[in-house]
Amino acid sequence: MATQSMVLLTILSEAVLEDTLIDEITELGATGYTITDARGRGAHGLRSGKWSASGNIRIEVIGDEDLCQRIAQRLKENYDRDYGLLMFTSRVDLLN
Amino acid sequence: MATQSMVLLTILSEAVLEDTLIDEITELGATGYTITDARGRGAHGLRSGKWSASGNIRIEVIGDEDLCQRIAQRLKENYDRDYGLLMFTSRVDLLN
Amino acid sequence: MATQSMVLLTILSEAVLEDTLIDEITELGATGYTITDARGRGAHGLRSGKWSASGNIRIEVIGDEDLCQRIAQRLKENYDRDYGLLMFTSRVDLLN
Amino acid sequence: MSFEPVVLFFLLGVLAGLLRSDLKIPGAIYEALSIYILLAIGLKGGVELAKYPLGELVGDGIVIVLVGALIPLLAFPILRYLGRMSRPDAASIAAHYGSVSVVTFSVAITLLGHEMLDYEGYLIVFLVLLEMPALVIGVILARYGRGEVRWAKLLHEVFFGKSIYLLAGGLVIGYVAGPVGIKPLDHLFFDLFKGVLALFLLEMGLVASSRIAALREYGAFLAGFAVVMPLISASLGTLTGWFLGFSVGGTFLLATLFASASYIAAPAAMRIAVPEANPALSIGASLGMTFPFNIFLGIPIYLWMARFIHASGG
Amino acid sequence: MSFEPVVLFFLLGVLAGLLRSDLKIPGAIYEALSIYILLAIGLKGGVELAKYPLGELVGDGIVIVLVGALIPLLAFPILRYLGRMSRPDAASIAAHYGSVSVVTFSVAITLLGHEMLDYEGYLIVFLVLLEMPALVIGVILARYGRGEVRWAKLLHEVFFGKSIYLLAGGLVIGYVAGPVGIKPLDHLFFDLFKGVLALFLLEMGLVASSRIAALREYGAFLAGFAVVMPLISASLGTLTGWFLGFSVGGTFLLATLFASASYIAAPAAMRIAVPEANPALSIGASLGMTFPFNIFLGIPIYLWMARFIHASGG
Amino acid sequence: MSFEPVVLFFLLGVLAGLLRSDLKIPGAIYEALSIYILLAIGLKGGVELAKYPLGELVGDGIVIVLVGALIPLLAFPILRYLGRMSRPDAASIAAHYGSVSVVTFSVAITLLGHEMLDYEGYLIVFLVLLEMPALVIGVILARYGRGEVRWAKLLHEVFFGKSIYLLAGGLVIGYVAGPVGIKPLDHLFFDLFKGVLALFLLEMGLVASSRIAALREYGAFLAGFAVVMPLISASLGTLTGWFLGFSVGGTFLLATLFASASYIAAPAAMRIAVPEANPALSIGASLGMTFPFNIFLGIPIYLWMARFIHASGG
Ligand SMILES: Nc1ncnc2c1ncn2[C@@H]1O[C@H](COP(=O)(O)O)[C@@H](O)[C@H]1O
Ligand SMILES: Nc1ncnc2c1ncn2[C@@H]1O[C@H](COP(=O)(O)O)[C@@H](O)[C@H]1O
Ligand SMILES: Nc1ncnc2c1ncn2[C@@H]1O[C@H](COP(=O)(O)O)[C@@H](O)[C@H]1O
Ligand code: NA
Ligand code: NA
Ligand code: NA
Repeated sequence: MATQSMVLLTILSEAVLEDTLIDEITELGATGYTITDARGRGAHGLRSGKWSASGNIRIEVIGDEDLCQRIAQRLKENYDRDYGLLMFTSRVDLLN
Repeated sequence: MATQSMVLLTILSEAVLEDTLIDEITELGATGYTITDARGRGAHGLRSGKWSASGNIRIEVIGDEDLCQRIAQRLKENYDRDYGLLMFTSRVDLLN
Repeated sequence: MATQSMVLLTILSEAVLEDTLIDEITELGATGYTITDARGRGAHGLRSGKWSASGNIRIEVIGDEDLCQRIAQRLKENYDRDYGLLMFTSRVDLLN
Repeated sequence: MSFEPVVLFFLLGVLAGLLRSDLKIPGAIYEALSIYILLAIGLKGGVELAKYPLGELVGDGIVIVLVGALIPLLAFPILRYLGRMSRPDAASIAAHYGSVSVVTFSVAITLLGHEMLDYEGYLIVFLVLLEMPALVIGVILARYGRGEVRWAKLLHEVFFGKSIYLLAGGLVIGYVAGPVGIKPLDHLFFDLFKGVLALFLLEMGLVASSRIAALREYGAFLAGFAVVMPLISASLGTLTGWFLGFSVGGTFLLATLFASASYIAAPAAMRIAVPEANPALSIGASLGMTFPFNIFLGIPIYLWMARFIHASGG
Repeated sequence: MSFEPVVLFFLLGVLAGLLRSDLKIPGAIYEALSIYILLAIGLKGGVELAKYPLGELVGDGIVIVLVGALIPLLAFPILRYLGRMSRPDAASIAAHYGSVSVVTFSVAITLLGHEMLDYEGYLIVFLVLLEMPALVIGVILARYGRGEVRWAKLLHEVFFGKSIYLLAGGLVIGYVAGPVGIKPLDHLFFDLFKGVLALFLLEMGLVASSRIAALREYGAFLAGFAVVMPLISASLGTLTGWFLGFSVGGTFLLATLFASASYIAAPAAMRIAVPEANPALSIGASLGMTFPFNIFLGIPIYLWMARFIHASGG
Repeated sequence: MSFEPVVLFFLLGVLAGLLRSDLKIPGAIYEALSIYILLAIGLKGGVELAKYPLGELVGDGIVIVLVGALIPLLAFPILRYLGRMSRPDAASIAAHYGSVSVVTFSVAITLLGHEMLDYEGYLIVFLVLLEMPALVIGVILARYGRGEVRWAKLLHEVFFGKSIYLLAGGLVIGYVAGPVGIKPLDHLFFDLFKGVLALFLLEMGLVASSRIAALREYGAFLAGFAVVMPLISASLGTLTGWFLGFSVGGTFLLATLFASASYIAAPAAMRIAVPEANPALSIGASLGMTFPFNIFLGIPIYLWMARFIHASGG
């Protein structure tokens, strides 16, 4: 089966930023994204998801190395200081 | 700690296919699977999850290379043309 | 962009253990974690998430090799026998 | 004018979507509201049905189902040949317009309460009975002469898909329990009905606002179809109701039933049975256009039609 | 016959599960329904309790709790020696049958309304009081002579687990606010109660249908136990109620309480305190078998028992 | 004493949090409850508003909004210079205290029902009108002289953020439909209001219990501010109400409005417009301290203040 090596960028951030982050990601050229609701704890404290404003989201973007770097760069500049944000990449093999 | 190298297959598809996909996966011999609810955008447009029929699911299956290939092959043949579907694999170390 | 190679530990277990597992993870020194609600099937049978007691959770912890090993070790000892539990790690590049 | 305040909630939802408000109704609530509405309508229908001798309804029922089955057969050639749509798309949209919308029907019943008009209560049964032939015809139209049909899956989806299942289940429970047995459930299922319908319309407005855009992409033909088709179907319904000797209220309800297009049961069934049809087209037309057209303009028109035929046809 | 229409919703749910309908009640709604039912029952109990001099109830209370504690002690040897089950499994199942089911109790109260029978309102308190000893006895039976017990965790789970917490919280609020203070909450918590119970039973049916399969795997013994044990417990309850001079309604309620098995509070507590017990067994028996048995057959039988003992024992 | 049983549900929630009960109200239910409360209050306000000639209210309205705008301007220097807080934090907290809390207001209205006191129904409009200036002033205070403001985003958030949007939408629908048109929705939106408020307070208690801890970290100053500031604002409100010739009920409501601090609309708007402010501070103060203070102590005090000024000022 033909596979294609791609980069998976995972973004953990605040639910209140959902629309904003999606706009950025789309503007930078992602062909798609997947979002799941999450909760958690990090340097910005507990985000319990108990009420609307306190939830996290988990965004996944599959793209090439360059796209993922550009997205991470942009989000880091604009949101890392003031918002809960964690981003990491890994290599995956796209199957379709 | 003894670890075992395995393949993690991640499947992103439409919520309406949940039962169908699980039947396929089980039939092909997966010993387990994990599902989370998701939303997103891809070639088949926005899947906002705003209402029941418009949600996505994210299925994870851990297995050997061969199992994951067979599952991906089958889903690609049967669902890739008509449904939103994205599949990718990565290597993971199983810890228990 | 400066990246840092880290380990991502993913834990799949029963929702009823959420508080207990978080206490263990925090005690062992994790600086953060992310939780999403899940459902699935494994050696302990179907966990449909249909009602409160039958759901799963998916916990992600990013840390160094050592931390992830210690967490996996502890959870394996305390919960693997009696509870649904699956743990695996993979390498990721932290971007911020 | 026949104005129903609950439809303002639909507008509120549409505006929220267009203005990009962060108002969201969680998926779980959407599910709960629709379960409630389906059960409540079913129970109401069952209680009404218990008032009539079942045998006497069979004749009327056959007529209504047969005329109803004309709708997808009429819609298909329009879509396929006038609209130059692909066969699966034309068939799937035809099935949506042959099916019915529980919420449109509920708004119509609410209006009858408002206008203090009686109606033949057992008409609720046709929410269940009209669904099935429309979906089956849609699949036959899509598949005729090409490839196998997943009949087992389709029929399972038609009968045990949650919409039909809850409606039919409510009908049976309402019928068995009767007005007295249902009484303690009245507070939840009947008194609150209109309020819950308002909330559901708010949600529908949110969803529809995102569908209007989808519709725009597919041009004027589909938008025109989504307005003209209900008028044709309603005319059929008005004539049928009048022919069967229904009251003004009953004639109006039957016209509304025929004119309404499904956006809950049909999309789920078509996605399984005719997956190569583009769901954005059918849902865009039925939810983005026909549904608002019906609740704002169609319903008053159909009421006028029913009154007109009874006044002149007498 | 003592037939209660709400139980039809349970059947509707079971059928949906068996027929693989895509009907699903979202987890969030399930949580909300159970929070509502626990609070509503608690509030009702508190209001009732306020009508009695607390002191006079202490004697009856001690008798009821002591007799109630016999149930798990009776169930354990049956399961362990007759059923040849492992010690943890036998102990965990015994705890489930010593505990009580709020929903079974609610169906019983609903039936009393139907039959226009009075009852001792403070009996609701035993929904809270019978839970604790049963769970503690279950843990002791599982651990006796082997390994340490996570007492702190268990007791925390027993008292602050959401079921007991909401029931007890409702009791206190109902008691403090009294009938007048609670009045503005009546619309939500009392008028809608039966309707919400119907929805909850629909959900229970869905869940139970998946549990029946689990039960099948473990053979006839457990299924038999799940029917016979409630009859034994109900007999104990009938005798106790009669001995304490309760009304027919009160005797019946006590029998139902004893006969019911927990499937919300006990599973959560046992999963923490006796994790090596297989939850499929205890939930399969209590929810897949005893719960439907109770609401369809048990409850009419227990009512007959209460009437019989009052008629003959007079 | 002016005691309202619904506040006991808040206590029940706080205790559940402090005792680490596993009681959780799912996020979807929290969203649904707040959508309900915002719509219900808006509808009620709209129906009330329809009773008054709009023109005559403009004068009063301007006075109230102007005095209301003083609150953040007063709070800011206290926080910045007395409390030595950073400029963004001081500005964000000031905006929260200039804004209002729908739930606090609802508890106050509930109490007026309890005490059978009339009030100027159109005051509900100020739930909408006081929000906007407070948030805008907050942003100006944060940004004055430094960096650009995301005005477009802020204003969008203020007007189309779901709280204001639903309140304002409800107002318009209530106004257009009038008391008669709204009647069929009364069962859901008015009869159940207090019960739903009780459930919402339970949830608020759960959330607040986790916020109290956050507050503790930031020391006594903020805790003191969270108690003293509402008293100052309430005094302003009492004087304003009395000056405008309001009834005792109306004066009390205005005082409560001024004294309440936002924890739904303001946090969302400030997170977007002044992201460098620490949300734990503002939410900790407004939800962890001011909200419970208001519903337990503040509201009785403000009622006493309104009665006192009317008795002595006559
Ligand atoms: N070490 C970690 N492992 C997994 N998830 C994390 C970790 N640190 C932070 N997160 C997630 O990222 C979100 C934002 O992180 P932070 O900016 O550190 O508050 C948190 O709420 C968590 O959901
Ligand atoms: N580039 C991408 N990155 C992440 N998720 C994607 C991407 N493309 C598609 N998806 C997900 O896969 C689903 C189906 O994709 P598609 O078949 O392209 O519509 C979408 O709804 C998304 O949830
Ligand atoms: N092969 C697998 N692939 C993906 N998820 C799995 C797999 N096996 C188990 N799981 C998940 O881990 C949970 C606990 O597994 P177990 O202890 O095997 O019952 C299950 O409920 C699934 O969510
Ligand atoms: Na139709
Ligand atoms: Na029992
Ligand atoms: Na204020």
